[in-house]
Amino acid sequence: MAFTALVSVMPKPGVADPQGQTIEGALPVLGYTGVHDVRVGKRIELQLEAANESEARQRVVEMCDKLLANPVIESYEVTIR
Amino acid sequence: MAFTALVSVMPKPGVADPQGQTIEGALPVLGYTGVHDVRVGKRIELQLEAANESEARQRVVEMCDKLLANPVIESYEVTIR
Amino acid sequence: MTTALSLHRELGLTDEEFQQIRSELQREPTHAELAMFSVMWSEHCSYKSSRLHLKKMPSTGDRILVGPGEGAGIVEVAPGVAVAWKAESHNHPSFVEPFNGAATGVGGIIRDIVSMGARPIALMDSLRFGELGDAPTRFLVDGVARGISSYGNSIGVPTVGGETGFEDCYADNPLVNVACLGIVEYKLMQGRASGAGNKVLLFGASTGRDGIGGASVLASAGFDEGSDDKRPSVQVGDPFSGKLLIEASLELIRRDLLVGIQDLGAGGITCPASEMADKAGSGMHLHADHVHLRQQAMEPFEIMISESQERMLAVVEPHLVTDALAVCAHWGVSAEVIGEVTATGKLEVEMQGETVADIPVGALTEQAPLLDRNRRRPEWLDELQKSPHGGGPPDDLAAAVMSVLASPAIASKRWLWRQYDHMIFLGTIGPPGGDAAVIRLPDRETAVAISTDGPGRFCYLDPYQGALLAVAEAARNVAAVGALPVAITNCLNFGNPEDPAVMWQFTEVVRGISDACAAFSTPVTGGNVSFYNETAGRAVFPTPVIGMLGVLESFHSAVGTAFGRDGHQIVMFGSTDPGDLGGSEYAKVMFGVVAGRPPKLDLEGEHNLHLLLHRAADAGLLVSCHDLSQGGAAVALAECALAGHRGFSVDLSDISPGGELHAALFSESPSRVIASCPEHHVEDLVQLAAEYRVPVRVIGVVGGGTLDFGPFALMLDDVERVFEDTLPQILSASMDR
Amino acid sequence: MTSAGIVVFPGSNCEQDCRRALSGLGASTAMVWHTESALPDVDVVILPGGFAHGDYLRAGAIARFSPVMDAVRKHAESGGLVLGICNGFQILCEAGMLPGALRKNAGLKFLCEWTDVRVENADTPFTCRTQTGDVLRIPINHFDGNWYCEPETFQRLHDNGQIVLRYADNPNGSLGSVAGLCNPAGNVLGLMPHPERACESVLGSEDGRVILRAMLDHAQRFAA
Ligand SMILES: Nc1ncnc2c1ncn2[C@@H]1O[C@H](COP(=O)(O)OP(=O)(O)O)[C@@H](O)[C@H]1O
Ligand SMILES: [Mg+2]
Repeated sequence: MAFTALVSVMPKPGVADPQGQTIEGALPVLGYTGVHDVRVGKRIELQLEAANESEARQRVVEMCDKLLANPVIESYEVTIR
Repeated sequence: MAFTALVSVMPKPGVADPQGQTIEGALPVLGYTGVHDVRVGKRIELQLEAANESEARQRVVEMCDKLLANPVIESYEVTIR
Repeated sequence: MTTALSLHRELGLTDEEFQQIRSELQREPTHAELAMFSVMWSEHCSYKSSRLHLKKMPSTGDRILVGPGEGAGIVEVAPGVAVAWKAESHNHPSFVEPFNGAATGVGGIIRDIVSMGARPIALMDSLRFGELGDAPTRFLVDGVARGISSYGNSIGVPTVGGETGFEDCYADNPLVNVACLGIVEYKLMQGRASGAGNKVLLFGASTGRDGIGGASVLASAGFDEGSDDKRPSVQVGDPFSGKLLIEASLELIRRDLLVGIQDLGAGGITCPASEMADKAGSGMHLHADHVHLRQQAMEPFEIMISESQERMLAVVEPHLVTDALAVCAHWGVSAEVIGEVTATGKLEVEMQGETVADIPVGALTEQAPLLDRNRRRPEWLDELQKSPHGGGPPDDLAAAVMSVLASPAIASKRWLWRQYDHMIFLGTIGPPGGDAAVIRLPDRETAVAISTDGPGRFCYLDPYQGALLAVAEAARNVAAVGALPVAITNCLNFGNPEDPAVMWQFTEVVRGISDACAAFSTPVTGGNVSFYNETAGRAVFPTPVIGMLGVLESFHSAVGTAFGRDGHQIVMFGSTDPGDLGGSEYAKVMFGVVAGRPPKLDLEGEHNLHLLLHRAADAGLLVSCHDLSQGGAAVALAECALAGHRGFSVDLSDISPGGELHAALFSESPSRVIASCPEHHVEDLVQLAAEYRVPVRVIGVVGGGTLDFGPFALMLDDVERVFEDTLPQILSASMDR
Repeated sequence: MTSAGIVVFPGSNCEQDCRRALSGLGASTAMVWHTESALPDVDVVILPGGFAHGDYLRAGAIARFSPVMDAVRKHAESGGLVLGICNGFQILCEAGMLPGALRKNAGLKFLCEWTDVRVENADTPFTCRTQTGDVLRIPINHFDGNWYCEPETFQRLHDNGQIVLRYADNPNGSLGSVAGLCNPAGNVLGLMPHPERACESVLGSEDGRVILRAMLDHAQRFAA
């Protein structure tokens, strides 16, 4: 079966996020106040073949552990469709 | 009220995505076959104050148009929690 | 489905051109044929408005191995050592999408160099933006800088210098010109498709709908508007594929596997296919369906004109195809044989066994329209030239020097060049910050010096005179580091050629470049023309960017701008005309005036200065040397002091006879440099100057913590703060998307 | 003569500069393509700077899976010297051969400029020709040099003397101003500055030779 996997990889809490900070700093300049805790990460979408959803999820989780995320600084979340 | 906004910014369909292609090329080497259409974009999470959900959404959409996404090559999706 | 008649208009072809196509073919063109004609006959590919005039530029010389007309010009810089040197513009794409526009501009010029069999070893970027007051302009600057940085750094070619200017006229038409230097590694290649029966190899990135004509082209192909996937998309730079493409191409050349090679740029596959066949007097038969595609259901016309990046077309003898494919495979570069060379003199394209194009090669190349457009000197120019240059005395000289140093055009460009890898290859003897970049050739004593200059204001006030000054400044920058100027490349940025005034500016500039290059014996090795740089009827200043190439027999004799030791004598070569304030930075910064006439230039005197400096550097007489340009003596002296972290005291009171001190400080008279040396070298320098009939005088001495101009003095630290902090402060506001 | 194997990944771009610098110091060099599963007979291994696989996804994320990396790991485990410069450092971190990870520079800008780096531990094969506290002038050239690790890990690295080089003036936000660090055994060093770019006075500094020379000398003794 064909599945779509949506992976979001975000900087771990506590790990400084310069991109997020830069955006947070720029928003007020553009007139957007009251915005905080901006975090910037990656969004990865892919198609894969698998026998069933749980197998699909398991393979994508493996890919994240091995390649898509760096456990020292990033955490990830997988959604299968 | 306080809301959490989840924004995913992806390259528009048809726009070349060298990063996605390179990852797709690497996966088989790691033993992951049958994976295709890998696309890499950005995931942005932020907290904001707004009177209600629809106002929150509207403001985040504006931020995307102005700052978070590059309308020429990227499309975005906003989820409000 | 639109009819063929309106289709040609949507493709940007005139009715006359459409008739000409019909008679070339003796029938109605197919959709694919029309698309192929539209790109090959476009201004960008055919140079239809400029060809006639460019022919007049001097382009031959003992050192010129390959002149204009190939991927890049080739210059012999030492016996048996040849370099490729070429500039390209990517103005419009960079305005639409600064990051990718600039990045793909770098990729494009690099492939031009590689197509000659040369390894790219240095880049220079010449940039023009609107005034930095506007947020959109700051966003552009940031995006362009990141684009050049991300592509050039990743592909591993140092960006060693450039220039950056700010004028209102560029606000909606930024100029992004990039020049690339390469060294011929194994053998000189040329784009030739010789030998009927030889195979045509397309290698590099896959082909998508990148940068195809415009939405109308696709609409006309009967697409359903809704589907995003069908819209033409911006070209995205892929330095990683670009790097692999360089290595694969150079290895194919080193192993002698190619008959000919040409890069794919504007015009997609159609351009190299027709040009290589044309130059070899052969033909080509291509299978559009053998092209490796990135997107589904692409039409034949899209495949033929797609401008997807990072691709090359090569001609290979049949028995070498396997080896060639193996080389590409080693580098992870995909490659397909998409056709073969024929003797038909035609470019035939088939798709699924059906012929979609069958065009006499010449019809796409030589037969392309050649226009002698109307030109007329604009009425407003007399007014402008008659009006005063506006460079009157300031209330406060010290404050005036500070204001000019704080002008973004003058202030340090470190903010830009620290984002560029300018050190890789261990050849950058003269890094960014000096007059010209000095590049030691890999594992050799020989070095080359390169500089890009394009004084748009002067060309606006007087296109011919401005062009002379552009070539003169570029040559002087190269001579100031001790090199002998030998050849130029150029990028001519203008408005709409259909406007007689613009066309007049263009021909005047070409005349000026020709005269200056003849006088300096620096032939034109090639270049690029960018027209239609205008928005809402407002054109940019005529901006010819000159890329000068100079030669140093030994990198050891290279001279920098930094004052070296306290007590060294400061010498000024050349004479100062207090009237040379028209179009000066001083007049613009202090009084907001750009009017009058640009400085006068004595070609022979300028040339003599170059020869003198080359001799002096060779003889090791100079500790530092810096040419005078924007901002005049005040800025040049300040830059020498900042570079050397030591002050000076000078007396400029008598350098400009009959002039006031502000004129001596800010006049932009050409043919001048400021040098420093130990006392015991002064006599030799004076003798050399006499030999070359160049005016010379000692104007002061190096030392101390102040810039002492006599009547007033500035603290070195204050000057440094202004000079270094201006751009970072203004641009820190720019945002990363 | 000491021999150095320079590993070349697709997208590496400092391998020739490393070759020039090392031959300048009298070493013999061999380029090793990333698909090789074994190293030639070399005394030291260099992972040069560049953009392996375009630095796509993360710098070094894909390169660490190249077949040659197993051989590099074995070389290190058997006590051989491994030097990772810039992208090489990033690859060593991704491969887990060195602790921590390299994030985007704090200023979100690529930085190519001269830096002063202070030697924190002169007792490694790479720094044994310096004194602790010596300051070396070596240029950086990266977008991802902002090194990070968990606080407790940092303490451990500090106590083990694995923090070998620190910036005098932190250019990129790196935790503890770390510019270079080594494994517990001290035979694997990763650093962001480019010593090969600082081996000639005409280029601005010769301080890079101090590190490369020490590495070659030590390898020779080790071999003998
Ligand atoms: N866009 C740029 N990229 C790289 N270096 C630049 C750029 N703009 C200016 N520079 C560098 O800043 C220095 C000063 O530039 P410029 O004032 O144009 O020099 P000059 O007046 O001698 O032509 C030069 O060394 C030049 O290479
Ligand atoms: Mg100059």
